This record gives sequence, C-alpha cells and structure tokens, in this order.
Amino acid sequence: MPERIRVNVLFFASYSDLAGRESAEVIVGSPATAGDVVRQARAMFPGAERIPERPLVALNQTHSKLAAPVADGDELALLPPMAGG
Amino acid sequence: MPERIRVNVLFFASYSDLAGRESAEVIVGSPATAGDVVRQARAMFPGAERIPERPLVALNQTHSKLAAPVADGDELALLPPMAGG
Amino acid sequence: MAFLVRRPIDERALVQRVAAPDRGGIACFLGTVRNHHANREVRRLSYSAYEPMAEAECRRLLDEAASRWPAAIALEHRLGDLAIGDVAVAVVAAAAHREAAFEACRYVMDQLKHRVPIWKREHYADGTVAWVDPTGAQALNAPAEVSHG
Amino acid sequence: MAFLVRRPIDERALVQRVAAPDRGGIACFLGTVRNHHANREVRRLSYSAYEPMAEAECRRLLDEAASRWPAAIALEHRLGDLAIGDVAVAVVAAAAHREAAFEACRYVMDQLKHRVPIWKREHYADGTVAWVDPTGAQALNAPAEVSHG
Repeated sequence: MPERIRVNVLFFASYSDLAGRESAEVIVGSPATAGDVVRQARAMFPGAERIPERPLVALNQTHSKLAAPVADGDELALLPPMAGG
Repeated sequence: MPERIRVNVLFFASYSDLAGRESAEVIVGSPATAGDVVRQARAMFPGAERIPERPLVALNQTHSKLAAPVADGDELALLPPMAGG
Repeated sequence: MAFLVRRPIDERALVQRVAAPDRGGIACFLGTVRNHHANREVRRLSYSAYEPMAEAECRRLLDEAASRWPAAIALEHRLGDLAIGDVAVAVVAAAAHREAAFEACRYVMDQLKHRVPIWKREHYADGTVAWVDPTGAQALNAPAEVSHG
Repeated sequence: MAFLVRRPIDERALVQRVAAPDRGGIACFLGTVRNHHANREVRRLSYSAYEPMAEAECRRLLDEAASRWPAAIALEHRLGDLAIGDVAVAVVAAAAHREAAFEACRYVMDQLKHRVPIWKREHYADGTVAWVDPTGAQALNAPAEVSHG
C-alpha cells in the first residue's frame, strides 16, 4: 500500500458550482477515510468550503459512510441532496 | 300509501341463473322491508331458494340494508359478490 | 361521463384527462385479464354489470376519493367479452404530490372491487364456465359450474 | 438495460415490457414536470445525474424490490432539458395481485428519490435558476440562487 493515497473526487450539481469544477485529484496520507478526503477537498478550492462538512458521499459508485476507508485509485463522489423523480 | 307494495326485483349474474330470470314483480303487504321482499322472491321460483337468505341488495340503485323499508314502485336488486376489476 | 365501456380501454386518454401543469404525480392501475384463476386455465371472460347503479356508484366513489385527496381521478371499466391480456379496468389519479396520487388510485381500486356491481364470468380451457366469487363462498360456486355453452 | 434516457419516455413500452398473462395487476407512476415549485413559476428544468452510479443504483433498487414482491418492474428516468408536462420518470410494476404491484411501484419511487444520484435544476419565470433541494436545507439553496442564464 502506498504512503499516499490518490482519490478521484467528483463534484455534482450545486457542489460542482461551489467548487468551480467537476472533479479533482485529492492526495491524502495513508490510512484515510472518505471523511478525510472530503475535508481536504473542501479546503482545496475557494467556494468549496460552502459544501457541507458532512455531505452524502458515494465510494466507487456505492453510497458510503464518511468513516469508510479509502484506497489508492478510489472514486469518491460528493452528492448534494438528490432530486430525481 | 297502498296496502300492497309492488317492488321490481332484479337478479344479476349467478342469481339470475338460479332464478331463471333477470327480474320479477314482487308484491308484499305494507309495511315491508327489503328483507321481506327477498324472502318472497326466493320462494317464487324453483332454484331461487339457492340464493343466500341474506344477499347483498341495492334499493333504487344504492347499497342498502335488508332492514330498509320499501315503498311502492321501488327497484330492489339482489347482488352476488361483486367481481369487477 | 361513462365509466363503463364496451371498447378497448385507452389508458393514455385517461392520463390526458387528469394531467395538468400543477399535478406532477400520476398514479395508474391497469387490471388485465389473467390466464389462470384458482389453478384453472382461463381462455376468456365476460364482464356484466347492473349498469345504471354501477355508473352511479363509480361517480359516488370518485367524488368520495376527490374529497379525501386533492387529486383528479379517471376510471373506466370494460364490459362484454375480453381476451387474456386485455385491460379490464383502468384507474388514473393525478395530484401535486405522489402520495395523494398513489393513495387515491389504490383507494378507488379497492373500493371498486367491493362496491361497484360488476360481475365476471370465466370460460375455462375444459369448456366449463363460472361466475367468479372473490369471497370464495361455496354456495355461490356451485351454480357457476353449470356450462353456459 | 439503460434506466436513464435522453428522449421522451414511452410509458406504454414500459407496460409492455412487464405485462404477462399471469400478471393481472399493473401499477404505474408517472412523474411529470410541474409549473410551480415552492410558489415560484417554473418555465423548464433540466435533470443531470452521476450516470454510472445512477444506473447501478437503479439496478440494485429494482433487484431489491423484486426480492420483496413477486413483481416485474420497469423504470426509466429522463435526463436533459424538459418542458412543463413532460414525463420525467416512469415506474411500472406488474404482479399477479394488485397489492404487490402497488407496493413495489411505490417503494421504487420512494427509494429512487432518496438513493439515485439525479439532480434537478429549475429555470424560473424571473430568469433565475436553482438546484432543487428536496430537504429544504438553507445552505444548499443559497448557491442555487446564482443565475446560470
């Protein structure tokens, strides 16, 4: 396992507007949780701090808790409240 | 109010098969209830006695209790269990 | 408005009738003719009704549902001979919110089965015919076994 | 099978997909675009999604529903620009009995709203644009007031 974990973070809908982008590579030290990645992502871009501290997230396209561990190469999506239907 | 009440009795579906007809004029003494008319109708035709003693009935096209009073010229329908839908 | 029809039911026309720009949720129910009933193979069936009362009862039922839920509701029940797969009944309820649409639709279907004087005669693969009794009462099944040719 | 589509939803095709001779009850839900939201006049809207996850989540949701009710279920959600009255989502559940059809249909709709990553951006009559937040959280409405026009 590498010392540094690279996670592909995705921003959707209003979070994408806030972060000014749709994705970003976030690098955290190992071990790390989804919450650690969120914390770092919120600090990386002006505006992104307005994303909630504890947003809904999906890890590798499955709903996940913020306490879930992340691994190198994971995809972590920050999901605003869903509004389908 | 006439001493004798004429009620137009309607038989539907399986009850029509049992009574061998779709309608009959039933004459009862006044006062009378829907139940009195049913009793008489069941006795009038061979096979009609196999209609339940207390069937569902509709008086003038509205669901009714057997205890409801009937008046001259009323329409009383004997309704087998409904099977719409 | 006739609730009883003797032609194929056009459920899309019913949806159009209740759809509106302020009604975002449309719940529908279609009852179709099944090929089996109580383990017997059904070939076709026919619906009959106490027609004037059935029309009046449908009207009362929809008025009742519209007073309980803020929904626009359409209903049609087919009469006469139907084949397997044909739509026998359609209920469509449109409302601003889906809860009201679902509940009004289901209420109308449940009540229709209990209150609207419509009867169903099934023709089986073995040539027999029976009036369907959803209550399962024995006395009512007996005469139903008579063949009506 | 794609659950997300970028063309008009053909609900009749979905009904055909789940209908079968042994499934007599078909419950449907159509979600259409309303002309008002929170007292604001809506002109049009657009849906977007985290597409690969939304497809996977729809699949999981339908599998789950099919394991709870003996029903065949079809689902489509439209993405892209929609006009008032357009069908945004359709769920159709077919079962031998209407209870299972109604319950499976309603379950899928309820869960879809909570689990499937789809978002809606409304364009209002006053020219503003907002991401819709069904939870009503203030922090999420704020950025939504920014015009994307």
